[in-house]
Amino acid sequence: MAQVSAPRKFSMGPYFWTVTAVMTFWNIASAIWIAVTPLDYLLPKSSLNVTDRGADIDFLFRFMSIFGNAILTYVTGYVIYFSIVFRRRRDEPANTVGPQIHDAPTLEFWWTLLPTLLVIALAVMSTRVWYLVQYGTGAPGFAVEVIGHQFNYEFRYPGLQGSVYNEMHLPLGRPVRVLVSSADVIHSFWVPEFRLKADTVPGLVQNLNFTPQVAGTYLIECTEFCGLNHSEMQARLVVDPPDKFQAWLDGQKAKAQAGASGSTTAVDLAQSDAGAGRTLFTQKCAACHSLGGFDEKKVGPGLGKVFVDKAHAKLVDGDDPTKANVAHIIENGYNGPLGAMPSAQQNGLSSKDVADVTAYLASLK
Amino acid sequence: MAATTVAQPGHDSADDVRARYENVDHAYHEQRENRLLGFLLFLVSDVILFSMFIFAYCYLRNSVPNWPPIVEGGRQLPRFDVNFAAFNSVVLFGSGATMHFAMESWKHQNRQGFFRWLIATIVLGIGFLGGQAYEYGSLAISWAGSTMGATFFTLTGMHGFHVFIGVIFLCVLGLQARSGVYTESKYFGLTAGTLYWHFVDVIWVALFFLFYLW
Amino acid sequence: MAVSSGAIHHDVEDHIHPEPEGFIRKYIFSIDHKVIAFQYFITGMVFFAIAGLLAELIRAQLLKPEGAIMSNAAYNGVYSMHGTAMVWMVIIPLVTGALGNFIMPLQIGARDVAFPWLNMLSFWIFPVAGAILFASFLVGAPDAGWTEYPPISLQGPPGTTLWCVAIFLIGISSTLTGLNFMVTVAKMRAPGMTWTRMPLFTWATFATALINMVATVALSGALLALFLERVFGVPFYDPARGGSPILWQHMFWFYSHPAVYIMILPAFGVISEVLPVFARKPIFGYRLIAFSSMAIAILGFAVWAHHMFTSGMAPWLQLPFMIMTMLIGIPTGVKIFSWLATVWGGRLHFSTAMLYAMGFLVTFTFGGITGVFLAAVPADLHEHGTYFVVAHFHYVVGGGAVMGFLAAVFFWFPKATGRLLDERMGKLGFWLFFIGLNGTFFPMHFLGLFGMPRRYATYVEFAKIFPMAQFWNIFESIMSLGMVAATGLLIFNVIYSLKWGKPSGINPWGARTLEWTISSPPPYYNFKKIPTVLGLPYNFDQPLPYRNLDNEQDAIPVPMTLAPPRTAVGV
Amino acid sequence: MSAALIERGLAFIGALVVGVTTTVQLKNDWNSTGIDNAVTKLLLGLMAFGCVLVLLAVFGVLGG
Repeated sequence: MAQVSAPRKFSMGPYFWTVTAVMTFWNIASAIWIAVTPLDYLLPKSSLNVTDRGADIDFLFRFMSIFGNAILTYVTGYVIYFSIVFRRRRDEPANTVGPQIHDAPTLEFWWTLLPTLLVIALAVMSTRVWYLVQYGTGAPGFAVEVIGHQFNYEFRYPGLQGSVYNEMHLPLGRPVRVLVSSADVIHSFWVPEFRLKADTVPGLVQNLNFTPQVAGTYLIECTEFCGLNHSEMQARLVVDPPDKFQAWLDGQKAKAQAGASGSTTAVDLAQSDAGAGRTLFTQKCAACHSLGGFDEKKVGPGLGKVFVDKAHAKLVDGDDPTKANVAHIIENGYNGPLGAMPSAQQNGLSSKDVADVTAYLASLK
Repeated sequence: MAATTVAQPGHDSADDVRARYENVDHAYHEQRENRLLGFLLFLVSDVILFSMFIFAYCYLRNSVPNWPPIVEGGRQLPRFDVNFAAFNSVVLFGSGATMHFAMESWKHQNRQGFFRWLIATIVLGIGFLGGQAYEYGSLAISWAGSTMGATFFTLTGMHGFHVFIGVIFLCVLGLQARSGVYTESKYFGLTAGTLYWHFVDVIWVALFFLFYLW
Repeated sequence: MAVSSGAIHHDVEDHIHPEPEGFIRKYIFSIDHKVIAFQYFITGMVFFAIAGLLAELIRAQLLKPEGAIMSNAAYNGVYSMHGTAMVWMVIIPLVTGALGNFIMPLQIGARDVAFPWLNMLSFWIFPVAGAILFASFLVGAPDAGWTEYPPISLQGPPGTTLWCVAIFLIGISSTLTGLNFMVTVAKMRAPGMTWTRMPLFTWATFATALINMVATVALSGALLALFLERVFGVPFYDPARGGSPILWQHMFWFYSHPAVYIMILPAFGVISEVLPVFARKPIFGYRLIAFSSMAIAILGFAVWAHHMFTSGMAPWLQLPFMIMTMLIGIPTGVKIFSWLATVWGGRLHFSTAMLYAMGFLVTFTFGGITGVFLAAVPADLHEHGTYFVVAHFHYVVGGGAVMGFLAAVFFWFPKATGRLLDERMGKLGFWLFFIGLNGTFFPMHFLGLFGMPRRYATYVEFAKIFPMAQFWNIFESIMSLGMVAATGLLIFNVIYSLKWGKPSGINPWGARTLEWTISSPPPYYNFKKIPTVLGLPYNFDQPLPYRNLDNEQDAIPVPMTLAPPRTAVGV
Repeated sequence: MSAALIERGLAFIGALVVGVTTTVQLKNDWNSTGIDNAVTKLLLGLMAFGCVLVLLAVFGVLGG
């Protein structure tokens, strides 16, 4: 029967506190360094605060890096330290055993509590940023639509008939609300310098709220596999000063008018088919509009009672809910505090379709 | 412990071992415990399979403004006919009751009653399948036509398949019982069959509510 | 100590099945859990080699921003197959099928699993599924990644359908294995082995089996629907026909997030067995580790949607998933600290298994930390779908599951074969693997954060905004060869040691769990007499807590002295 | 007399019979032990609930 040398007393190990102190000093030093120096070594253009939300997200990265670095340092440091000081020496017999310690409740309590507090703090901060990204800072954002295609991006601007491709322009210093959706498969809209991303999902509209703070040209990339040329699906994003942006937008409008002259014929509300309208509604409108009351919002308000809603006697543009006015909104789109709705042309609705959808909505009583 | 009573493995023939195995009753009960737990876990996993598709059904149903959905051409699909489904459900539930009686009579050594009730169960089960077939035939919607058709035919089809397997299961059990596989004290197969059949009935309760009543 | 049994009481006259005669019954269609474990091991390693080769093709392609060796189409197929094969054909079968099958029944003092025939069936499904999966190369491999998001996977090449079939089959195999193991652990423990006396690897296997049995069926449902939609045009996921792509993501991740715990929990179990043995010190906080395994297994079902923060899920849904995800980090952290405390003050024997265990502590901790980075919704808005994610899960799976698996191979190989693996080759292999792993995946974090999306066959535009891109990709590709070398060395080591390895005897490491009390390799029936368990197997200064053992042996086993280490590194 | 009415009638009678018998059986088995009996009781209970659903459907409280 093998003898076992009596288990030795637990020793923390030579220089344990020195080693711990060194690691702690290193952690504090690097924490300060991470906190004060720009994160440009970790995130692109971090020191410029390209967008306000981006700056918030960079702050989260700072927080997580500080504590992540600390935890990693302690674990790695102790692994190396233990490996060196506690390895079995050559002169030690094989049957030496370590101290027979089974647990240390205080220790376990603290190393359960501290991480818990950390993640709670992180969760709280994340929630705030998440809310701002989802719902904006209150001021109605300038709404721009992004539509993913295999394999390029389409951009739509309020009041602009027709679309812009492959180059997105945003006004500097103005709250923006980017509405992201897709025409075919799932793509993604990612601007690394903005730290913001949303998948473009067909039949679904997501939004990102932020304010561009630095003029310049940035890269838009697709990060959700979308087919053969997924890796060639990029676009440019240009942030212009307001006047320059307005000039660009007017230029685009002029081009669109030249292109689409005479295409918009008057809507004949007399000949309309509510049944066809219902189909059109599910295909073209249901992604953003429910058939419930005004407040049952998806992206836009619910349209079930648009003609008969006492609570909202006026349409979103302030007109009376007559068929003509509703048709007018469907035809020309809408841009305001409630968001942006593309025009009939952008939605691929003929003037007959507009009449049908109007008739369908009118039939919901 | 009396470790010496162990026959040295390898030194005894397969027959000895098998004989010893079959004569030791606790060995059977141990087996039964394992099989019972295993079978129940199998039923659990089956429940999860169904609940995934039920989840899909609820998800798809709530992701469109109105249900039954509107298909190309603006036609809104009809609701399913409750009356016949209610009747057919009762047929299936009835088969559950008869199966329970079959098991009860077996437990009380009433073999004749067992077979009578078992046959009743099988007949009702086949009747339910017939009803399903009739309903499939009379439906206006198609499997691939809409999410409604997709979820309905997939779920009820899966369930029908389970009923079909169950019917075969019960037939096999009947034949085994006739050829004396099961005794008054050892009838795990019958227990499993009963559990399976009840399980199939209960799945139908959920489907009946989701598709016909909701 | 009183013998209170949580399990069925095995009497001494309990039956012993006779060993089957004939090659086929013995080695091909064997119902012996040990043989089946070997079959899993060999098949899994073959698929590991293939999937690793695919990984090297990926690395080769990325040597140049415009793509070095193949077309986009080929590249898409390659990375999709790499991911799929590594997850379903390599890691999961190896850690559950191979490790679980071999170790768990021995550790609980059982003669086999509860349903040996079922066990054989679940193994034989596995090579078939693998063959079907790789056959998809012949008809056009699936190209939408291992996640196969619709609608793109609905347009995917024919191989995508084969992909569905293969994964559906392997899913059935996993479910049966999980069911089998749950019953085995619940019902077949040796007398006296209460739940709180179970070795930690068995705890981990039980938790894994639970996930396997519950979650895998969910995947089967999702796959069935995808299959029906691809083959019969039944609308589930296609938005143009009323379906929802998000539905797939929910159903898929409801399985595939727990799946990462299927991969990592057995590794946790291995580490919890290896560290105390080579530190000659009890596992620290046994109950905490055991229960945190179960906590992870259960919480794991409530975090899946953290893969979908950018997918357009209802915003209010994102918060609970973020919080649950952060909370699940806590039991994991507790485990890591407990393992550190286990080696603290011990007497560390640096065998190869121990090296892998210590390496695991570092790499897995790092993977866990980046996991928290991904859990915070706003940060995830930046990281999602980039190489940061790739780096994260390769640290967790490569630096966690695979390192744990390799530790297990070096630890239990002597028990399985009666011979030790060569320690020098093993240690060299460890350093190759460890350095290769970090060199390959560490830079990926930065590439991702600076804007390199995953699943890109080319990264020309990215290279323009981040000039170092090509340098780091070349660096990674070179480093990845380290892991290739390590794998090759391991395979050679296994073959070499089978013939020329040092005989190990019953208990080379002085370990104390039940499998080390029977001869190596174990006899067909494992235990002549079912032993009685009196306590935990982790008190190294006390006599073994067993009665009625088959073999006369030291009451206090000691490690057979390996060549005394010159350095902690041990090479 | 329409088919619908016949179906409703049969469903009504059947649901009553099955529901009552199931409930009675449930009551008889109530004290039985063992995991299989426990599960059986659960399933019987749910079946009785199914019969209630059928009755509600027959009287048009649910569905239609």
